[in-house]
Amino acid sequence: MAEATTKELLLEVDDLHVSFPTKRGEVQAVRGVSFSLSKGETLAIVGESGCGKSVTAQSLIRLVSTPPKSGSIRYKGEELTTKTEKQMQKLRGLEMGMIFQDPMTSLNPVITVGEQIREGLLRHHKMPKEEATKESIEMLRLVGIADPDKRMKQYPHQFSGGMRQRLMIAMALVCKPDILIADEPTTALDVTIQAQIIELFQEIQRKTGVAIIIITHDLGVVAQIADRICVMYAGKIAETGTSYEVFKEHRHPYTEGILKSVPRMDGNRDVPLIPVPGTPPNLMNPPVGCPFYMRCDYAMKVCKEVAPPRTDCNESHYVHCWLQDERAPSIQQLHS
Amino acid sequence: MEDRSQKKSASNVPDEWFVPLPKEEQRETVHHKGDSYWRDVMQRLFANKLATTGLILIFLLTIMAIIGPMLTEHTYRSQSILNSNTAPNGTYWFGTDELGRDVFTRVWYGARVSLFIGLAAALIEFIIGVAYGGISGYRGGKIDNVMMRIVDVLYGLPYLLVVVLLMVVMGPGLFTIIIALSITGWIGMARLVRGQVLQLKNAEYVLASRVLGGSNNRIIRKHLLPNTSGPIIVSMTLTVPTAIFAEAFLSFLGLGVQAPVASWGTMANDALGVIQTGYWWRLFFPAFFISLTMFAFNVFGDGLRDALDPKMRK
Amino acid sequence: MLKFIGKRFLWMLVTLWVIITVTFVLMRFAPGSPLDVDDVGMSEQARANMMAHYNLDQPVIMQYFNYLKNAVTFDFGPSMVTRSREVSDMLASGFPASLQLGLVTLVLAVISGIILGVLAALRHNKMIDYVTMFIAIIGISIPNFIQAMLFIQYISTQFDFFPTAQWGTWRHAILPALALASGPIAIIARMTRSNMLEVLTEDYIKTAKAKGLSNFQIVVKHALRNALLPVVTILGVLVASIFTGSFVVERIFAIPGVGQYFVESITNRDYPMIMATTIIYSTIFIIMMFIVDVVYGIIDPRIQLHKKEE
Amino acid sequence: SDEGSDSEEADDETPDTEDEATGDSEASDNVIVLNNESEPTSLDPPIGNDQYSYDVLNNMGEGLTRLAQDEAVPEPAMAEDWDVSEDGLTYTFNLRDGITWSNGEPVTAQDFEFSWKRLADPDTASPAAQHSYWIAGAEAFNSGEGDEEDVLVTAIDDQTLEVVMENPTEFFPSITAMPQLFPTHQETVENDENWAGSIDTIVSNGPFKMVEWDHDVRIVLERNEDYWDAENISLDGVQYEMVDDPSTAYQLYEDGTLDIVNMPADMKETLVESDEAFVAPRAGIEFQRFNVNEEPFQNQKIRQAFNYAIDSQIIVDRIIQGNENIADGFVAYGFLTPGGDDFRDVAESHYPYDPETALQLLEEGMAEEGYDELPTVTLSYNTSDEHSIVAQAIQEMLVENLAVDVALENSEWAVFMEAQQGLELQYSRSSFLGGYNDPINFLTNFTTDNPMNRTDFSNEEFDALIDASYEEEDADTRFDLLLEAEALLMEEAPFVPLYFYNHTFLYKPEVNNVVRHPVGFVELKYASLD
Amino acid sequence: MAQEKLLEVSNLKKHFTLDKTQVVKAVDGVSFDIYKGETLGLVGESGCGKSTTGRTIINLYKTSDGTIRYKGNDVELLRGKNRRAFYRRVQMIFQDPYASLNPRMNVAMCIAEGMDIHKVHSKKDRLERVYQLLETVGLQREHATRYPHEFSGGQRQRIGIARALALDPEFIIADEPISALDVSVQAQVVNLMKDLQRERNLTYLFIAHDLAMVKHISDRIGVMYLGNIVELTTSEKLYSDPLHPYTNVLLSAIPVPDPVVEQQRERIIVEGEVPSPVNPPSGCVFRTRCPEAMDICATVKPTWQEAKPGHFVSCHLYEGKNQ
Ligand SMILES: Nc1ncnc2c1ncn2[C@@H]1O[C@H](COP(=O)(O)OP(=O)(O)OP(=O)(O)O)[C@@H](O)[C@H]1O
Ligand SMILES: Nc1ncnc2c1ncn2[C@@H]1O[C@H](COP(=O)(O)OP(=O)(O)OP(=O)(O)O)[C@@H](O)[C@H]1O
Ligand SMILES: [Mg+2]
Ligand SMILES: [Mg+2]
Repeated sequence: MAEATTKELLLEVDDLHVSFPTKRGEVQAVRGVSFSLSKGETLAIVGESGCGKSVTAQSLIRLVSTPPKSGSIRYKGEELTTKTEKQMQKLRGLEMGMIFQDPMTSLNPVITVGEQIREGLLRHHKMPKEEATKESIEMLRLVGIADPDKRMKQYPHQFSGGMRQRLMIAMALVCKPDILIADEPTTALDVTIQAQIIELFQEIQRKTGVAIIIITHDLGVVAQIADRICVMYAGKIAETGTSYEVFKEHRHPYTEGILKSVPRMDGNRDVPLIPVPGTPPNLMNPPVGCPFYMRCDYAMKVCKEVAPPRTDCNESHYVHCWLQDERAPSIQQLHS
Repeated sequence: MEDRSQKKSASNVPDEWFVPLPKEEQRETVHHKGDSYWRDVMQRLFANKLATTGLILIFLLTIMAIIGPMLTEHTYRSQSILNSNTAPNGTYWFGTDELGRDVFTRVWYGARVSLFIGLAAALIEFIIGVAYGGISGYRGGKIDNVMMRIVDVLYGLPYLLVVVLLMVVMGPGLFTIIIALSITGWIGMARLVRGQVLQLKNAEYVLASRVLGGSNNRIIRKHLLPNTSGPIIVSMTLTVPTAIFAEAFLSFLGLGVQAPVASWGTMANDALGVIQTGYWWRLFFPAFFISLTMFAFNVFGDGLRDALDPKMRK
Repeated sequence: MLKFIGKRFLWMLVTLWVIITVTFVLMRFAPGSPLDVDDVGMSEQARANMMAHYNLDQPVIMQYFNYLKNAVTFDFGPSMVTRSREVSDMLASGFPASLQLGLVTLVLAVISGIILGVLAALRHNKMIDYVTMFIAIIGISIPNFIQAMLFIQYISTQFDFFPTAQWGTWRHAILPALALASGPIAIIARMTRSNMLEVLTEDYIKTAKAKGLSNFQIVVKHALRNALLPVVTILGVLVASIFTGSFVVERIFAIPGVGQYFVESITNRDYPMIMATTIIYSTIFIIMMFIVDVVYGIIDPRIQLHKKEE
Repeated sequence: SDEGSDSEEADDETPDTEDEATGDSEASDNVIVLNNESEPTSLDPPIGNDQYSYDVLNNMGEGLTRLAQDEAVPEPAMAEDWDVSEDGLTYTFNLRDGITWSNGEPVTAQDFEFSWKRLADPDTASPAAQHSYWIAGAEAFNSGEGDEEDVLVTAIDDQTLEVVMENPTEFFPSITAMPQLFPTHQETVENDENWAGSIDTIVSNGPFKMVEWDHDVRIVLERNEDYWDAENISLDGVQYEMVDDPSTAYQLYEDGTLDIVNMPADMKETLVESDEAFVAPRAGIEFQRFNVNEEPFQNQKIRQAFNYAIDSQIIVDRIIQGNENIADGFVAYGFLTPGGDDFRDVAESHYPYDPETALQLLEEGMAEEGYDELPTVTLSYNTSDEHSIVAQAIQEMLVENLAVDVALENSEWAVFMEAQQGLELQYSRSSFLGGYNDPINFLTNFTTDNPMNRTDFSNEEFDALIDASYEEEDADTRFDLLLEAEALLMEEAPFVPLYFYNHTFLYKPEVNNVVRHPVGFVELKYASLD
Repeated sequence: MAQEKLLEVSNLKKHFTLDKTQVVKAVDGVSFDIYKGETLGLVGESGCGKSTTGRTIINLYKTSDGTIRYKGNDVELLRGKNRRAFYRRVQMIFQDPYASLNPRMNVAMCIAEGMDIHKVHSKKDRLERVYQLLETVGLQREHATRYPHEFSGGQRQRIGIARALALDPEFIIADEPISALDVSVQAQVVNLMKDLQRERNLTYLFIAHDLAMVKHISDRIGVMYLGNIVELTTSEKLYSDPLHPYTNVLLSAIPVPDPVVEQQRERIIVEGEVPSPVNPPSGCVFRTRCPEAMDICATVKPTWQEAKPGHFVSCHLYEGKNQ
């Protein structure tokens, strides 16, 4: 896993800011996110719901209605934020595939799913229709849809939630992109199909070296697939590290919080789960300091006043937390 | 950038800030008065300059319809036949017609009839058409079939004949015109709304409302129609000028306002000959004000459409 | 589906029957008679003879059954106005012109209406949006007969390319079609625009973009289809009126279409002709409505009128 | 039925030939192109009965006589000459030699007998049947009371036709010039009821014969070489276009497609003075009827007051603008007395515009009726731009001169007509177009039971004068009776005459000798093109 | 658990016709009861008919066969007042949070809709209640005036939850109510649901994929496969002693949030294609992929039987073993 970082860099995101102007003020959805992605690597982004994961992901292929306020996105060394729409069209689908979070509304209700899957192929690979159809059917089979040739002719509303999600996956994978951005690709899938899909991702990754950005809440999935993990909170990155580092050596109280909230298979049903208390800050008017301070057990005065700087634990692991400052009172190690 | 400056500031932060924060300081509470949906829409509407222009124009046209005829010493019917067909000048601001009547006065007098008809028609179309189409589409099946066949019958009947009969039964007058316009005026809207409702009625949010126990009436009103507002608004804005001309057509059958009372439609119709004679002002002014009205309603309608659509950013 | 068509067909017959029955009643209640076409001094006796000739002196119920019989066999006999010609011949000879004109109009209206509407939506609140609105306003607030007269006066007299009036070559069709189409163009453009604006904000448009589709593909394949439903609805109504001709425009351009029969039959109280035109118009209209319903299902597979609700 | 299918085929072919036809007509220079406005109602003489039909038929067919080129007097046509019996009741027409139908068969006296009886036959249901009533027994036959045999028109032999009149009808020869009394080819008519509806079956006997009939588009006639007077016809043919809209027609005239066109109403003001204008009196009148039994028009003085209060001259000058003569009586210009003068010039002139007299009469009338205030008056008219403007102008005149604010009410033709016939209209616009060349045509309108009366006007003295005129054998006396009748009618004033019609056409400069008499239909036999 | 039966589903079938020849047997004869105050979890392969079951129960689809009784009343026959009362007491959380929110209603209107329909709160309380609900599901008051498209996936899901809770229902059909939520919020929501259950004796039909969560919340769990319930028992027994081979497959596929464990993990990989509900396999529907399939499975449909006390299964392996 360590070698992943030395590999060819595909994508570099630097200090990305995205906001949505609304009537009552600006929703600062993404507030300075930086990360990078190499060929063949899998980056998982986890975090509180509403913390800006989807917005970050969609900004990468410039599909957010408002363009990034600042920051840069470099793909294979080229700046994406300044590219023309035409140039982006060449990239989308072919080089960067996207799986959207909401499968029902993201599928066109009036076009057969077969057509929706194969049109990417037709567009980018200019292959004959029959061939594209064949490949699409194959793709559907790979994502575990029964009777794929018949299903090709059906419409999205005739599919179950999980199946629609798989359609989205098939759609993104069919063009064999270099980067796959998967926004909660398995939330609606049962564990067997989920395992199958993850298997599929990994296999494709082995074959084509696709880099994957996966956004998910299922830490099990993260553990299974991710090389590195970004933990986001309120539009910012709280902690980044390899999968092992984040699960086992995390430094940020929020990371600890989410790991603790996962129910255990062997747990007692009568013991309540342990969520992170409180609610995330209002992104319209985010706190100047650490956004997590309100819910943090270890919050200090400084957390409220000043945003925590980045602290590098090693070259792959960094945290934004004042607890890393030497002046902070040393607290019990977060992870046992 | 920010990161680096923070890094710098990290060394600047006073040491005494590294103390645990008392719990109660952590919660910050923001209170927010939730405003109503309609206030929202209004705000968005008035933020749109063009739409506001439209609204102001409609207002001005209405005002002029009321006071316009009083601004000159001429009345809408006073003739000065020796001054017939004079071009616009100091006494006759918009010129005179073939009987030497003042076009300015007549245009504003006509505005009363035409604006009233236009608005009334749009309103009727809205009330009957939307309700009928909404019910038909939402209830579907047999009810839809029967309701639509009724519409087919109404549309299939020779309208002229219906109107002639209506004229005989009711006699001429504004009210008769309104009735005549109501017979079929709403049908286009009904079909439009029905189509949209058919498309939307199985949307998840409609199901969600059903699960909440929402009555059909409520579902149509609160869920289906708001999501059909685009076509509804467009259709209504187009109805206004259509009705203005329909009135002129009905006048032809003797249904309309009786001469010498003018309406924009009849003035334009009466002035057709000027295309050859060159007395342009007789056609131009009524046509111009019909267009202006249409413009006002359209920009207003567009603005309203945008304001009603929360996804429309601006 | 077949069953659906069959059922609709039966309904069509019922609808038609209701229409012609009501029309019959209307016809008989409407004052005036087909015999007063012109204010020629006709003797009482001549009038009575004509009544007898057209069976108008029979009991109304007999007339009604006669009328139904004619309707079923589509044999209306000669017109009561153009007395030496069969109604069916008159309509048959006028129909080609109206049909041609109607087709040109329809194509013109649909294509330019949709294109304008799409452009306006894509450039929402930009120049082209306003230009489209301007065109629409002109199209709607200047009625087609005024446009027609203006065309004759200012275009065909200026450009020899356009014949002044009358019918024959395809060039004869351009100006009348333009006059006829401008209203529908306006309606279609406005409707398309409004719906496109809505559809363009949908998530699946984002999906389509994410696939790297060109703007054209996105608009034509993904957006337009979803936006087209109201346009199709309107077209259903438009087609019927366009194909049965527009009285005024045909008249102004001296086009030998059927539009005149639809209007004059009524002002003349030409009973056989009223019946025939009513049947033709309502048949076309009913069929159009049926087609529209079928097209709904094609455009949006979630609309399944032919299936029982689930 | 064989023929029926033939005609269908022919119909199918018409669109193919359309383009060529257009080309043809432009190529041939010696064809006059005029606007017939509309498809003829029927080219079957007893059926057509309107201008659209008879303007065509008049040049395709021919009666026993034809109106002369210069004056509206009958000239021998199918008949070479005729004799009148002493009592003026029996006419014997001698047909020309060698007159033929367009199918080559000879035109015979039997054809006339057949046609005239057909005109009277109730089964024909001719709207023009009354034009047969001059013939003894025709009216009875038409009303189902008499038999066909009792209609006293008889073909003595192939070339001799004898007609017995109901009354001495001194103007009967000019009646026979009317298209209603044109002969028809018996066999053709008997074969196919709709023979006149298609070029394949139509048979004619006039100066021109039909070569093309594109329904609702045009009718093309060409010179009938077999016509007895063919050598005097200069035109190669006649083409009738059917362009309904007057301003379109005018544009077609401007661009050279049409040689003759009606002046569009809106442009008369300037066109009337142009070199191309053809303006001539037409036997017709625009007037307004009172319902003489409805308040307040039961009062003669009030009716007269209205007559004085309306300034027809200004209506003609500023609105109608076709140089029309204002109507100072009911009988139009164009009818000649036996002395050769115009009836109108001989007759009295009534009701000059005189607001003071008008007001005075109104007051007297109101006093007679005991009115403090005049009951509301509604002026009805059938919808048309011109009628509307005239009505509005009159409305203002009445306000100004009589302080009477009449209401206006327009309605569609059929509705209007039924109401007027049903005497439901208190005060309504009206018109009358003369059909044949005698003042009696106008004056009978107001006899007690005439369907054209529509005023409820009934005056025994007037009726007696009209009856007497019918029976009068002496032409001069008869005209005196008519003059007296008109004077009486005008005094009674069941209507307000406004103005007499004019023909107002534009003729291209190269058009010569297109004849339009005050009565009758366009005559192209004498026409030529430079 | 000898409690009042709240819901009885017997032999429920729901078939969708695609065209003349093809019928999707989305739900093909399932029977189960739900007792008052319990949580019945429903798990199963994606597309096996869980949502359809839920939607049919709440009468969004007409049944193709079978009956659904709520408190003894046939749900499909409810009319008028009873129907309204039913929808006041029974709520549904939709699987697709975005699609189930009217794009033209702001959040306050969405959440308050039920209250408006049943007129349970005055105008003023209504807004207060909305705020309260928003905070309950971890959103903020300020969100009340925003529109659905302005939210993240998880936030939308919470709006849906708040809407279902607004009427204080007694029975909630929760169709994957927490799938789009982050684990912390999941924990909050699940705790909330359990608290509510304890306080108000709520009943849930809980459809989900996260087996750990299902186990945590459910009293009993039903396992569905291709339109059928193949196993039904208490959550403890299901996890400690799964009977049906499909259940075993399912359990073995649960990922563990620990990269180290995941590295060495072995799973039962099921072979074969997922069969289609248009023409499901004969006999036992799972047999095409079952590691323990026998000959009989291809011909005879296994019966629904109580293999052990309170443990129902439909599998030939246990056929006749309970006697
Ligand atoms: N169009 C918009 N207008 C205003 N605010 C928006 C809009 N879209 C997103 N937001 C806000 O931006 C923030 C980030 O949203 P985003 O969708 O990226 O969250 P997320 O991390 O993907 O959450 P989840 O896991 O729930 O999907 C949220 O607080 C959301 O409310
Ligand atoms: N309207 C419909 N028309 C046709 N088939 C349908 C329809 N709705 C659902 N189906 C089919 O029914 C089956 C069951 O669907 P359902 O939505 O109940 O699955 P599910 O168990 O909820 O799956 P998931 O976990 O993926 O949401 C699927 O095969 C689906 O394709
Ligand atoms: Mg998201
Ligand atoms: Mg589901």
